[in-house]
Amino acid sequence: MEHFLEQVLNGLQLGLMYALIALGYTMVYGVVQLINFAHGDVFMVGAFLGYFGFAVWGLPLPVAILTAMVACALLGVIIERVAYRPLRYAPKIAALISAIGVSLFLEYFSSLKFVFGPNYRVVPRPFPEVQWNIAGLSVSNIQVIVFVVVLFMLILLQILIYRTKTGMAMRTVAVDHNAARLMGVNVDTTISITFAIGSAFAALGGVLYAIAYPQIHPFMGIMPGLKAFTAAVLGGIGIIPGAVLGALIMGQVEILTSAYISSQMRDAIAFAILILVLLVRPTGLLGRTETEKV
Amino acid sequence: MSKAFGGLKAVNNFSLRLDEGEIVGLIGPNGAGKTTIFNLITGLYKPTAGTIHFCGEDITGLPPFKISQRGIARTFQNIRLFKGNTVLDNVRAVFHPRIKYNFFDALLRTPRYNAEEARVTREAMELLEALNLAHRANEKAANLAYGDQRRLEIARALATHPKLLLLDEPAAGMNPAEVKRMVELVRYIKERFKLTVLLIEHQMGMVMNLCERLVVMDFGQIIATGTPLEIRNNPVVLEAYLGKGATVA
Amino acid sequence: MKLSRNTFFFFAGAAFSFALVKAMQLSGMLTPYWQLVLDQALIIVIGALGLSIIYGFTGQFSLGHAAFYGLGAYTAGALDKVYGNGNMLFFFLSLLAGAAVAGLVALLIGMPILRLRSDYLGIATLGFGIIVRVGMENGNKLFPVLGGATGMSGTPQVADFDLIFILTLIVILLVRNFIFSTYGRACTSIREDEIAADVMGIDTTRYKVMAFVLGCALAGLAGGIYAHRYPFLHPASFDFLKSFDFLLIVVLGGLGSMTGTIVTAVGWVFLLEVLRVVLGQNFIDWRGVIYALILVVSIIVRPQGLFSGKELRLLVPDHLKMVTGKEHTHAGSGN
Amino acid sequence: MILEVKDLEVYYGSIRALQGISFYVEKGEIVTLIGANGAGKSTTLRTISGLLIPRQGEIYFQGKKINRTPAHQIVRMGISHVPEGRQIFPNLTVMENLLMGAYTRRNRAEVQESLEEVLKRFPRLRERAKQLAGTLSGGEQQMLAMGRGLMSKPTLLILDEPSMGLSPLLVEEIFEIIKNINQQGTTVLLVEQNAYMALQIAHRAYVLETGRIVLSGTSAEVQANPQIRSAYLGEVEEGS
Amino acid sequence: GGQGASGEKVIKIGFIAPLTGDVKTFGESAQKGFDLALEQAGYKAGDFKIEPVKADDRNDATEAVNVATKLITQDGVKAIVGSLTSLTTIPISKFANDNKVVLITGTATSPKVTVDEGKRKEYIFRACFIDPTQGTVAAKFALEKLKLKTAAILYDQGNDYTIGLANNFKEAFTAGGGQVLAMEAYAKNDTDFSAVLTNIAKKNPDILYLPDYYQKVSLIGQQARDKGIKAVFIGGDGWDSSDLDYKTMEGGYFTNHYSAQDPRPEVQNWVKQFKEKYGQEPDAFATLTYDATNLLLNAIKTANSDDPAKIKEALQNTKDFSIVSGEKVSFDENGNPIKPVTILKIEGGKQKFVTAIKPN
Ligand SMILES: Nc1ncnc2c1ncn2[C@@H]1O[C@H](COP(=O)(O)OP(=O)(O)OP(=O)(O)O)[C@@H](O)[C@H]1O
Ligand SMILES: Nc1ncnc2c1ncn2[C@@H]1O[C@H](COP(=O)(O)OP(=O)(O)OP(=O)(O)O)[C@@H](O)[C@H]1O
Ligand SMILES: CC(C)C[C@H](N)C(=O)O
Ligand SMILES: [Mg+2]
Ligand SMILES: [Mg+2]
Repeated sequence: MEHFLEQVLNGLQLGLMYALIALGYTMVYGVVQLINFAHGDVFMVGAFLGYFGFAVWGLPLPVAILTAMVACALLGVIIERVAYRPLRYAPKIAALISAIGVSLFLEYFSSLKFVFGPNYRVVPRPFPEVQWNIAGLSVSNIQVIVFVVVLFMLILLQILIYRTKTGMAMRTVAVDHNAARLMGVNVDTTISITFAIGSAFAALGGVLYAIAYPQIHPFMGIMPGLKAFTAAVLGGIGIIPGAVLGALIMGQVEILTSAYISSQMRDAIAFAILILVLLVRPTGLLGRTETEKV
Repeated sequence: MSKAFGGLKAVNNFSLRLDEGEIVGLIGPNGAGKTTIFNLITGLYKPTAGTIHFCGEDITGLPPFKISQRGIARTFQNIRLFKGNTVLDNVRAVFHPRIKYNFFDALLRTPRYNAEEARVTREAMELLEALNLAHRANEKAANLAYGDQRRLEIARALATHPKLLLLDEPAAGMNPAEVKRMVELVRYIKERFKLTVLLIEHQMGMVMNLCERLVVMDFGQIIATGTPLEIRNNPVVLEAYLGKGATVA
Repeated sequence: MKLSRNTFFFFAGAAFSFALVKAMQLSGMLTPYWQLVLDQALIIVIGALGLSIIYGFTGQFSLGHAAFYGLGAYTAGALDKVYGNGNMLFFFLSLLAGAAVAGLVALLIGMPILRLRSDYLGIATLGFGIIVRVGMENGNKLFPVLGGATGMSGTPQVADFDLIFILTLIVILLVRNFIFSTYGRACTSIREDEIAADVMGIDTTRYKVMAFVLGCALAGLAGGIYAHRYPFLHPASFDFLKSFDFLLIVVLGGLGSMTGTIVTAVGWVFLLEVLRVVLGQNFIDWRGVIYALILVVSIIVRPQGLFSGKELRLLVPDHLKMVTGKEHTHAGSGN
Repeated sequence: MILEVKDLEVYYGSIRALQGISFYVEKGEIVTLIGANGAGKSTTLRTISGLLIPRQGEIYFQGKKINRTPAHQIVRMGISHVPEGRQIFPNLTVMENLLMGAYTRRNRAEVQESLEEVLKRFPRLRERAKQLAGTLSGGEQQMLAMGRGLMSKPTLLILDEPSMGLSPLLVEEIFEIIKNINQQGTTVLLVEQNAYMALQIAHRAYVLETGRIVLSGTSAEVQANPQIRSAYLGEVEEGS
Repeated sequence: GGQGASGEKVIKIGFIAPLTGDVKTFGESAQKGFDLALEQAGYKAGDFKIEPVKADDRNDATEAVNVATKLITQDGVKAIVGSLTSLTTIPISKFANDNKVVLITGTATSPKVTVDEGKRKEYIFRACFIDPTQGTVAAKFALEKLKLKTAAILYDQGNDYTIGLANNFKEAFTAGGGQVLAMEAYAKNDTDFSAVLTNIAKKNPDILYLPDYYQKVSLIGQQARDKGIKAVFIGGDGWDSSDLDYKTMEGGYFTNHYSAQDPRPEVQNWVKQFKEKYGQEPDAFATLTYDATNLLLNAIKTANSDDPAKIKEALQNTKDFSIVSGEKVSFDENGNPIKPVTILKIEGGKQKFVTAIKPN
């Protein structure tokens, strides 16, 4: 039983990691309805910048994280400006293709020798791992940190979106750019802010991920990015709490599958569950089932 | 027949009988449930209670395409054309259930395919001519002017060979002169294609001119039926729908 | 049956291209390497036409196309490896089996999931692709010939240019005939407005599934040929990144255009190889960067794709001349 | 003159939707643009509010040239555009929709005041304040759109087909409200298919045909024009 | 045979290695060995001038086949040195063999490199021992020298090298009286091993056998320690890299081909030459690739032909050829040389020579 709980804890950690990425993913989707495939790669850039910050340049960890977040926010804004804005009123699929292009660009550009280089790097622990024994369960300080960060981000995003003017602007931009303009909303700025926040979160996620799974390389964003997006879809894409819920479920499914069935099956079962959930709830667990009004 | 969305009873105990060859108007305030009636008849929504019979057959719960194949066609309140396709293909597409070649004829281009394609194209063009759209046959439907789009929707509906045609606010957003032309068009196609017509419209100019019988709904229920004249003087209808001024236009 | 004028020109064009390639082969201009690239381009054409039917013409967003390509490759490859030994009859039988397995799986998975819409469908198909990849990685536990996660080799390499060319030609003709028939029109009307199509008498579920099965069977066929032209099958060759490749070919070519799909598929395969050669060993690191930039720039320059909705006249049947130049745009496009 | 439009030309891609139109609106007026489907009425309004950029021509609002000013700044200058088809935000509550109308205003107290005014004018909206706007009926949505438009306390209110798709009863109500708003000092530029009603409340009118102004004058003059009577008003029916 | 500009005969030799990606240090080392061997031979073998053509496989199986295809069909190489890992070498060896191009790998240790489903790939050779030897030696060493009795094994299901080692280790370990408590596979891209490691931690084995490349074992090792696993880590030649996480792997043992600390004069001479050129000690992969290249050059010289069929014959008939990593070698019928296994320990952040074991 205790053993089982420990596995659940493992699943929680993985799920929280996914949540970290999924939150930014889902927020951007909610506002621009774009599957921003480059999100996972911004996450990778964040991980690298964080690593350089604390492991190479010797910055204190919080400063390193902050630097990575600011840099990635900027990166996100630039990506939107260069690769998505020209396609804003083109068919949706065009922006998606552009996102795939940006994703590949970030991966291969980072792989160049004078950028991050093509190689895997081992990330040294910026602080020692500490295990606490709580009621027979071992809980690590990393797990606690990730938990607190996700909770904080979740609350922050909810407040931002539902309690601030910027959030209201985001919600109107999500529905109709012209109607939002007619209210006096600067659509470009609002979208830039969305990308900045989403990308900064991705960077934060990247650094934490690199600390928890201490190895980074230019292609490290692909799978976690995909899983995180899947988690967001599972929970109901565009819905902030949905992303966290979906991510937690994904984490549990993967870990429990690895622990009790076979680790080779983890992806298969995770995605099988996604498909089953969608068949029952075509817009995800918390998604509004909108029958089209005819 | 009834239909509820969650707690909202959009249609409540609605009963209506249409005789062959009639033109009946369905009017009522916004949100009364008129469009919902169309959606129920065409199978887009399943009734919470009640049944729908067409030509003596129970069609309740059939999927939309089967209902269409039995002879009910409609237009939509918010135009729903196959926008990216040509005007001609908008019409030809709905010939589909009545095409007499099979999949392998299509893949192998048999003579049967050729003959049938030629027939469908010819018939579609005839329809477009009848609705004065033939000269735009190769245009993308999205490029048509609003009024042309409304007429194309009607042409497409006619191409399904319907016995009953449901028109949902065909004159919305038209000025009185355009409304008049629409009235004439509906009369013409009704005669030519031997249709029964059920019409939703807020433009009293159209309804009063065209319909032999009016059904007035409010809150999902029928509140009055009768000839245009009777309805115009019905105090309940005046109160709920037409307003005191009750001008035409 | 009488050949229509355009069909005639189509064959004339095909014969000319064939002769051209043959001449280049004989003169030695076409090294075995570029021959392989060309063959792979044709194989990709077949697979991409499959996705073109599914997404370009029917509007069903699939991010799992490579899985069906892989199913076809593994099925055909394994069958021929075990039973075939280079026998031509077995080659064709194994191709058919590959297409059939891909189509059958598409039928089983398509019936439930094609109810989903746009991005949700995309993610579900992507997920299915990953499930298939896991299946390939563990397939050797049931059938050791499949090689599992370490890959499989040993399929007789009997597909040569002549065969591949003829197969591609047949596929193009059949797809054309499908698109320009009432079935094709049913599909495009579903793409444009599913609800309207349904209300107008088209059995939308049936044709969505039909398009999906057909498209996936073509992917399976392409995979089967691939297995006979490329000596090594590996699950990683069929994962979702490969599905993206098919997607971007179909989109960059222009949705609803066979011409666009064909041209882009060939161009895309050659682009990647030309980059490899042009950059040489010293700049090979830039290949991915340049490729990504080309991708982003082309979609920004032509967001509607190369041939959006337009076809080369050769592909349009004579008696439908009046529909030439028709334009399709993708349903649900715009914001 | 509160608004002046000079030689406006607007294109959609290569389609010339407006072929050089000029008109003006005086402070305190109701001016209506009428014309057939596709004449370019909505295009004109979209250009004024900054959603479209004209290729040629000028627009002056209170003496300031605004033809290249972005839409979100034009709102701040005092123009409020209630678009065709309402375009309320279905995923926001009625109250949030109204507050969005005051997005550009900083003074909370004043916003609160406007909100009270709007809710007084549309009591139905007060009842529905917490409901998601997407679930309102057509008439309620139109009221919400107008209420939202008023929340920015505009000097000029632009209305695009406010009566479209509404029942006769509601149509009357809406026109009543427009008259009322105007009487309380807001200038109104109104586009309508329902030419009858529009001409009845407007001071002046312009008639648009395929991107050109073909007629202008006081409402009475326009209404009296025999061509207009047959082309836009249809033949008048008896028994009305 | 190609003709050089000056009219002398040219033979093109391919070199395939993971120069980037997850095991790039392997490729970088190997390239140094390859270059040095050619340089020392004056880019000549017999009457032939050697023209090298290099390619990077990123340690990706399909990419390896792509570049091999290009080398063989476009560049027309007659022989290939490479690749490094079994992961990539197995698929290209099949392809090279089918196309009758000689391939010799310095380091790919899986038996499947030279033998495919019981059939010898005649054109394929290697300069290293094979995994059954390596795995068995590791198991015996653990049982007999370290006196450890229980083990857990983690391996990559997509790599015949790690699969083979895992199985060989398990077989020998159980045969020798040890007990394998857990044996789990993972996929190449996995990064989270918490579930499996939690399970293993409960079983508390003496040994955690990690027969993968340095990146993966560093990652797994770290997470294993996080989960409180105290077992001794043991692995194979895949550990040999400057990029191994020495801190985490401290106290671990791994089997390897060679140690620069080996006092044999051939070795010390080689170490000196290598240091002179590159300013660092050669690791096993530089050495083995150097050896493989020399074996190939010798065969070309002996055959004095650029016909791969003749080169292959010459290679197979190599007798008592002296290479750095093993005294006088010859190939067995499967193209494998018979060589000793070295055992190294990670101690104080460095590799330390423990012993060399001759297989029987
Ligand atoms: N899919 C749906 N989901 C939820 N509510 C719905 C749905 N369709 C219709 N309704 C509700 O049912 C009621 C009746 O709607 P309906 O569209 O039938 O009205 P109508 O009479 O056609 O009005 P109008 O004249 O404005 O078109 C409305 O309150 C509407 O909001
Ligand atoms: N987004 C667009 N893209 C291309 N053409 C457009 C677009 N919007 C309008 N048009 C064209 O511009 C012309 C004017 O359209 P506009 O919407 O201004 O007409 P309108 O007078 O408002 O008509 P309605 O009464 O239908 O609202 C029409 O020919 C229309 O087809
Ligand atoms: C470079 C070496 C670590 C490769 C390893 N011996 C293998 O066969 O995969
Ligand atoms: Mg309605
Ligand atoms: Mg308009």
